[in-house]
Parts: sequence; structure tokens; C-alpha cells
Amino acid sequence: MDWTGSFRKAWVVTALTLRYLLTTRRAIATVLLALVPLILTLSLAAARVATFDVMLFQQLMIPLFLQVVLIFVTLVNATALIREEIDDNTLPFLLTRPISKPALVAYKYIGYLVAVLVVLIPPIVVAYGVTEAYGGLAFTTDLDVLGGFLATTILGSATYGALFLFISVLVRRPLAVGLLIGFVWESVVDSIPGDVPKVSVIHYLKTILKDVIAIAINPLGQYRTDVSAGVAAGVLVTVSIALVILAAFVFQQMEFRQKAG
Amino acid sequence: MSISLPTYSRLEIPLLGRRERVWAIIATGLRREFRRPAAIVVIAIGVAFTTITSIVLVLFASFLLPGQPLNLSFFALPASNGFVLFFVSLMAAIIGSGLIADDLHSMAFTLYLSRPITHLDYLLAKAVILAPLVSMITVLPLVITALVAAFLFPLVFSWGVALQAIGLSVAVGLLLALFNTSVALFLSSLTRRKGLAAAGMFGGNFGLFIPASILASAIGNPNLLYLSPWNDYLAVASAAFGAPGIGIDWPGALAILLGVTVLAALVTYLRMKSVEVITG
Amino acid sequence: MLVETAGLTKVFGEVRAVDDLTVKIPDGAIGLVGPNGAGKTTFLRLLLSLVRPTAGTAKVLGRDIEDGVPVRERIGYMPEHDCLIPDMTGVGLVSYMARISGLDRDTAMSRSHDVLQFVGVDEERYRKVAEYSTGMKQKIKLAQAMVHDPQLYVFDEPTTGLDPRGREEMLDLVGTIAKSPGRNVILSSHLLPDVETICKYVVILDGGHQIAAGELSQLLTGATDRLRIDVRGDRDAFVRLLKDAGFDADAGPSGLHVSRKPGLEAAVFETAKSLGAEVRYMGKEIRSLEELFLELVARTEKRGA
Amino acid sequence: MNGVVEAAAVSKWYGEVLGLNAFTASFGKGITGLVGPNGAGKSTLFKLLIGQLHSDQGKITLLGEDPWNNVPLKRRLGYCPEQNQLYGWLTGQQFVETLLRLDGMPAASARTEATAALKVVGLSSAAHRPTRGYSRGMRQRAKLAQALAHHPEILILDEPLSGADPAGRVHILRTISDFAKDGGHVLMSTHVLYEIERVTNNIVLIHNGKAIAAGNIHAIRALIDTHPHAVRIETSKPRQLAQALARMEHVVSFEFPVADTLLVRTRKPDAFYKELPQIVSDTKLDVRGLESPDDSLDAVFRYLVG
Repeated sequence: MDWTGSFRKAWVVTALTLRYLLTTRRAIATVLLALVPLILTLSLAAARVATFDVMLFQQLMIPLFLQVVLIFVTLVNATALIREEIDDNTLPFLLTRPISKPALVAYKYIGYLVAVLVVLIPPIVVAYGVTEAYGGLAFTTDLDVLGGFLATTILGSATYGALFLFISVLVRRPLAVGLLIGFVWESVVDSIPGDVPKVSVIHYLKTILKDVIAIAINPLGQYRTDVSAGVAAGVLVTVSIALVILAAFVFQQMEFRQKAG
Repeated sequence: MSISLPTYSRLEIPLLGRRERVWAIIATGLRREFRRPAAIVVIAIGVAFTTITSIVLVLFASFLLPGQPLNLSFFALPASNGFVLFFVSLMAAIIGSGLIADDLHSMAFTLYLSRPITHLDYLLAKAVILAPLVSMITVLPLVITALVAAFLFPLVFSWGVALQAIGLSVAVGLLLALFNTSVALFLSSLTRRKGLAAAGMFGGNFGLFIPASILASAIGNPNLLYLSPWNDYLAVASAAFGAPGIGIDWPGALAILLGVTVLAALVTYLRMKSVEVITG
Repeated sequence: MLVETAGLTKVFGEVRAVDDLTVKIPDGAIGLVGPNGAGKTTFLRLLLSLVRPTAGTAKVLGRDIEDGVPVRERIGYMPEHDCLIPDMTGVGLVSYMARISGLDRDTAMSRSHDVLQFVGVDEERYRKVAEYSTGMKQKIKLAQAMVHDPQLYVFDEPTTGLDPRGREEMLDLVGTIAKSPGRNVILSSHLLPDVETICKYVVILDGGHQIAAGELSQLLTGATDRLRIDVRGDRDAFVRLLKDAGFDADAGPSGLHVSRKPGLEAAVFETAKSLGAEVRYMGKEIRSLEELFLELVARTEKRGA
Repeated sequence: MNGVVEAAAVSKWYGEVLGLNAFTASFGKGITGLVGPNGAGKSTLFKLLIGQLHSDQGKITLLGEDPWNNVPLKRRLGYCPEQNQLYGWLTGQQFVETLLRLDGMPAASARTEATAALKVVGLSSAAHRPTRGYSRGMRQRAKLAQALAHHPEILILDEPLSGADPAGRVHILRTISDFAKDGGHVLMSTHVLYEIERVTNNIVLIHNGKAIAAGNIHAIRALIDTHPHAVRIETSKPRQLAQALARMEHVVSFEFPVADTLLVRTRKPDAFYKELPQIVSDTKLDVRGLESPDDSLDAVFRYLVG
């Protein structure tokens, strides 16, 4: 296993994925949606809204950013990694290169993660900055809020990405399945009693926010959870890695036959 | 034994006009949609769910909302049933997203264009396929609820009020149907992958509705509701039925809805005109 | 006159796909050939008024392409790329297209079955198009172009991608259409032997210009006074001996070329006997459309490059 | 085991649809043409050879190795798929260069090798345009460029000529024969039979998932004894020539289809051609033309596959 060779291949696949996800028409849609939180905070500041503070910022960003923007961006990008290349018949060009299928999945996943975070993180950080500046506070006053959102964005992107990648390797039409899981299941699951919410990503994201952010300004103060932030983060990381490995394994066994004819 | 062409007589009958050609696309399109299991399931569940919830609202209204005058304004309730928003998005996503995207993906669009019809005919036909399906969610439940109300409570709701409610429901329902049809076709014409158009429909509807409603209540500035098409629809519906408004005046909301509908249709037309299926 | 154009031009960005093209194409079976990117597909789409010209005018079957819809009523178009609606059945798709061309429902259904019978699609017509083989899909594409009985058929690469048997069947069908009275065919193809078998008149495009046009028979009257010989054995010795015997002979990629002189044939066999070589082919040097094409394109490349 | 490709009773099914059915053959030296009707199994065979499918039964090897999930083997092969879709958003140069770097080549040499490969296939002029705007012929050349850029031992080309114009086909065929001259092996499927005869006489005929015939076209043609070899001769004295030729015992029949023409059928074409010059010059009969109409791949295809 020569390290320089595989590092070079990793870099090439990651760069190829990044370039595809960030420079084609798909990027316009995802970037626009990722900017919505920033536009919202700017319009609030411009409208001189009295009650606009970090509390309202969180009340807005949790349902909008975590449950709509994050899911939409991760879904549209994760399904493009393998399934779209299969549909576009461009996969044979990669598969006839001296690079193993699992490695291809791993490198593409890294490219996805970088692309998604590049799209998601800057707007949310600036939005936070605008909120603090509007309140006349220093950028560092509520670092726990910023930290909480950065952690959930990174872990959310990783886990949702791994989940949608795994689905896209299993199912011929992953976007439809992803929509149902992302928009329907993840938003309904919290209102179900008992341990059912544990089978959703959003539960662990909210747990992290609940523990990380100071109780005084925490809209999720009373969020029903019996796990600590650390454990939640651990769960998300292990689930992400497990799903990527599963996706790689399924991809390894997959056969690519050309349409009959 | 294959009949060779020369003995197979030339067709001398005159061709029908563009109206019949467009109707052919509509009729065939509707028949194809009703044969797709996904479409049937969504329509059935959508209509059933929305109608039942509306009727339940009607039955228990007097307990649930004491002091709610039982006159025309009462019918604003079924019109603002949350399930209408959910199922309209689902319908537009599952049926609408593929209407043009599939033709671009299979390049059948070239076949349509090589026939004696114009881009406008093609788009009109696609719109007339989607609109009735969407209005089965936005109009039908309201009409059924009004009939049930008049039937079950003849004393409370006179037939006059019921008929008026039906008329208004049809108008308001069509407005919402046209809006979603136009936006769904616009998203469908943008890409070959109908999955993205469907995701856009969901992202758009919910992405605007959630923040607008939270924000407006949180900071007490209702003007933000204009940003959410669903809230615009609610403003128009409540005004039509004479119910108390939701904080934004309905002329503005109506203008936004109609404006976006027309704009989306125009951009879709220009986009289809510019689609160059270059095969080199 | 089937097609008349005057200064027809179409520019995409900085690529002049069709450049100031003035042609007069007679009725009948017309071949349209040219290298990749010569502007063939763009030219066909202009005739179908699928795209608006940047400049110039054109008339098809006497009607100006600006009229748009009336022009397309008379044309049957068989595109080069896959374009069928996958989830429709064969007969469903063909009758659908017939109705969009203006036939009523019943006439459309009856004509569809006639046409499917003609192109040789039997009980597969009731299966979904997605399950069809390449050959079957080409037949459906032909059927939808025929069903409204147009005066002009535009075939864009009808035989590409077909196996030899499929290609033979398609050529028979296109040939039968081309030979039937009152029907005109424009056949655009890269497989020039196909064009030779079907068409009488040929237009050769390159870089958006017309570099040659005319009756196929005239264009191909090559040098009949030269003989081509395919020799197995010592070719160089063969050429040397023929030269010694006073014949001007030279060796080319496709065999020896000798200018005809009395007694040549006998000398060839004499030489073959003396060298113990074999003569596998001896015949007049027929110029195929492909050789003419390669010559013309090479000549314009030298000038153009 | 000497063939580049060794297949022993290989079967592959997609549910009920036939892919390959007990396919047995050993071929692959130099340029080999793979011909057969649509759906005969050509693409299935290629997908097995590049390791994108694995056989349900039997064993298949390429260059002596089992292709399924075999990473190092990919360095030794170049594949040109039948579909024409490329990474539309990359230019020709970027497309070949990126794939070369995936072969483990450092950036600098990947760039020069990519430019060289594009020059070989004659695509230098369009190298910096996005492949989205390429015509079918240009896409064929771009695919060929990425297949041969890393100097593999064998090229596996699925319909490399389809969609290319005559000049393009000549160029692609010359590139392929040059590659073979430098010692490379080429395995190419095609429907344009008269094209492949220009570069090779070595074919594998595949039908219903089986290898019906493999080897030299003319040898195969001669073996088809149900259709003895036809030779049409133009001569002013067809009957006398027939008498003269009747001496050869492998000559089976004579026909006089049209004036001044003799159609001879023989079981041993090589022997016939060897003895013909002797007979013609001895009898002093004037023979103006000579051709064998069905000594071609087209005829072989028609006789065997029908």
C-alpha cells in the first residue's frame, strides 16, 4: 500500500467531487437555500426588530436551518455521489482506474463533507455575528450558541450524508426516499412518546444543543432527552462511520450491467 | 407478408386543428397519471385526509371554538386546513416534478416539438394536466365539507350559505391550485432530474412557511407573512369568507400569489424556448 | 423544389453551425452527409423550424419555415438520439404522436397499427418501450415519423447502432418509403454506403457550408480507366514486374492500382503465375461515396485549417 | 493458457435475460473484432472482462487474472464504454488528465500525457472546450483518449466507431492499428463490419451468448461448407473457362447468372486462388474481372447468424 499513490488518488477523487458539487448548476440551488438564514437575520436587523436577540436566533434556526436547509443540502449532495454517476453512465471511467470501490466511496464522502460544510458554515456564522452585532454585544458573548450550531451542522451533515449515501447505493430513486425520511420522519418523530425519537438524527442534534448552550438562553431547555451531548455526538459519529462502511460494502458487491440492447 | 407501402393508401383526410392536438396531450397525460400507482395513492389519501379533517372541524366546531359565529365565515376553517399545504406539496412533488423533467430526461421533448404544435401548446397542456389533479386537494374537500355541513345541520347552515361557501371554495381553491401548478412546472422545467424538482417543491413550500410563521409571531411584525405563499393564501381565504384576517391584508397577498404564478409561467416558457437539445 | 434556402445562417455563441447556406434541393431521396459538427443536425432543425435562423430564409415544400406549425404538419422527423417515452407502449406512443399531429383518436389508432405492421413490430407493440431493443426502438421512431403520412421524411442517422440485420431491415423500410410516389426523403447519415443505396441526390456539408451537391451518379463517375487488384503474395515484386512489362502500376492501401491498357489482364495472371502469388480481386476502381467524401473533406481541411 | 482472454463455460444471467451462456473462447492477441447481433452478449462479455460484473458460472480471465474487483489489473487495461455521456462540465483536457492522475500519475506528467493522448486521437483543437458541447464523433475520440493515455497492455472498446463520421472513423482505426503495432492488444466490438475488416482479419463471432466462431475471417469463411466459396469471374468465354476450371476437384458448381460472367463455387478457396493464374495464362482466356462477393465478414455474419 504505497501511501503517496493512495493519497494522490484520494486528493483527485475529493477534488473531482468538490468541483462537481460546487461548480455545476446544482450548487446554485444549495447555496441559495443555505443563504436563507443569513438573509433572514439581515432583514430582521434592517427592520429594527426590538426582540431580535440570540434567543430568537435559535428559535428560528433550529426548525429552519437544522430541519429544512441542512436536510435539503445534504440530501441533494449525498445522492449525487454514486447514484447520479450510475444514472449518468460516467461511473465506468472511475471503475476502470486502479482504485478500489470502497476507497472511491470513502474519498467521495470526504469530498461531499467538505463541499457541504463550505456551503453551510459561513452563512450560519455570519448570521450569528449579525445577531450579536445588532444586540450591541461582542462576537464572543454567546460562543456556546455558535459552538452548538457548528457542532450540530458538522455532525448533522456527516450523519445525514452517510445515511443518504447508503440509501442512494441501495435504492434506485434515493431522492424520493430521502425526502420522506428527511422532511416527514425527522420532523414528526419528536412528537412521538417513548424511545422512538432515539431512531432519528434530529434527536441527538437537539440533545447536543440542549447541553452545550447555557440554560438561560436555551429554547431547548426542557427538551426530553436522557443522553448527554458527548454521548449524542459519539452516537452520531459512530453511526456516520458505520453507514459509510455499509455503503462501501454494498457498493463493492454491486454489479453494473449496461441496459439490454 | 408485410404490406408494402405503395399499396397502403395515402391519407387524404385533413388534419385537426391545434386545439384537438393540445387536447390529445391533456387526455393522454391524465390517463397516464391515473395509471401510475404513486399518483393514485397520493390523490386518494390526500383527498380523504383533507376532507375528513375538514368535516371533523365542522362537527366539533361549536365545542372547539366557542363564540365562533356559525355563518359563512365559519367555512374559512376547512380552507385553512394544514393538510392542504402538505398534500399540495406532495402532489406537486410526485406528479408535477416529472411532467417536464421526464420529457427532458428521455429527450421526448424533441418528439413533441417535431409535431405541429408550439411551445405554448405544450406548456398549456402540461398545466391543464396538473391543475385538475392539484385542485382535487384544494377544492374538492372544501366543497364536500360545505355540502356535509348544509346536509347535517339544515337549521344552522341554510343552503344559501352553503352554496356561497362552495362558490368561494372553488375560487380560493383554484387560486392555490394554479399557484402550485405554475411553480411545480417551473421547477420541473429547470432540470432533467425530477427528484431535484420534487425536493425544490418541498424545500420551497416548507422553507418559507416555517420561518415566516415563527418569526411573525415572535417579533410581532406580521408583514413577514407575505413571504410565505401559504400565509398569503390564508389571508385571501379568510378575507373571502369574511373571517378575521391573519394580520396581513388580502389585496397584497393576492397580488403576490398571482404575480408569482404569472412570473413562474413566463420564465418556464422562456426556459422551454431556449432548451437546445444539442446532440451535435 | 423540396428545399430552397437563401443565405441561411445559425450561430450558437461563437460557433457558426450553419453559415450563409444557399442550396436548392430537388424532390426525391436526398442524402445529407458531412463530418461531425458540419451543421447537418442544425440544418435539419432549421428546416423543421425547431430553431429560429440567425439570418437568411428557407422554404420547405414551398412553405416558408417562419410559418412554423404548417411546415411541421407535412414533415415526419426521426431524430438520431433516443427520444421515446419509456413508460408508454409502442402502439400507445405511435397513436399518441399521431393525435398530436392532428389525427382523431380512431384514425390515429388504425394508422398506428398499419404503420407498426409495415415497420415489422408485431406483438411487441403492446409492451412498454423501455423494454425494447435498439433495433425495435428505431422501428418505433420510424413508425411515429410515418403515421401522419407526411410529404417529407427527415431521417437523422436511422441505421446508427443497429446490428447488420437491423440495418438491412431499416434500409429496406427507408428505401421503400423513398421509392413511393409523392414522398420525399432527406437521409442524414455517417454510413455512406447506406446513403448510396437509398439516395439519388447528395448534399455534402462541412463547417456550415455546402462543399458539394449533385446527382450521385455524376459525382461518383471516378476514373474508370484504372484497375484495382488485390494480390496475396509478394506485392512489391508484382508491381515491379508489371512496371517492367510497361504498365504504370502503384500500390495503395486498398490494393494495386494499374491504368488500363490492352493485354493488362493477361499480364496480371502471367505475373501471378510466375511469382506464385494469388489474385483475390481484380475490377474497375469504383469510387465509393466514402472515398469522394474523404477527398473533399481532406481538401477543405487543408484549405480551412 | 496463452490467450489474452480465456473464457471457460462462462454464464451470466440478469434474472431471466440471457447475458452469456456457457461462453468458451480463447482469443485476444493483436486486434480482435467482436461481432454479433444486438443482445448477443458483447457488452456483457466486456463488463465481465473489466470487472464490473462477475460470472454466475465458469471462469474468465484477462491477461491471466480474474477481473472481478481486481484493482491492479485496471492499470493494464483501457476501457471505452458504449454510452456517450462524459463529465460534461470538464473540458477534454481536464477529463483525460483527471483520469490519468487516478492511475497514480503526478500532476505534471498527467498533463503532458493527456495532451499527447488528445493529439493522437485528433482532439487537440477542442481540448479546452467543455465536453458537454462535444458531438458524438468527438465524444468517441475523447473516450479513446482516456482509454489509451496511460499506455495499457490492452484496449477494450465497445462500439468505438458508432456515431463517428467517415474521416473520424479512419482516424480512430489508424489510432487503433498504431496501438496494436506497438505491441498492444485491442478488443473491439462493432456493427460496422466493413470497417473492422480494414484493421484485422481476426474476429470472434458471438450469438445467443455463445462464441460461434473465433479466428481468421477467411479461415472461418472457408469452414462454412454449407455455403461453398463463391467467385465471380468476368470473361468473354465463360463456358470454356468453366471447362478449364472443372479440373480442380474442390470446385463444386458453376453458374452463368448474366452474360460474360461465370460464378464458381469451391470448397477450398486457397487452393482455387493458387491454381487459377496457372490455368488462365495456359488457356489464354481473357479474364477481365475477378471478385469473391461473399468472402467477407458480412457474408460470414449472414451465413452463421442469419
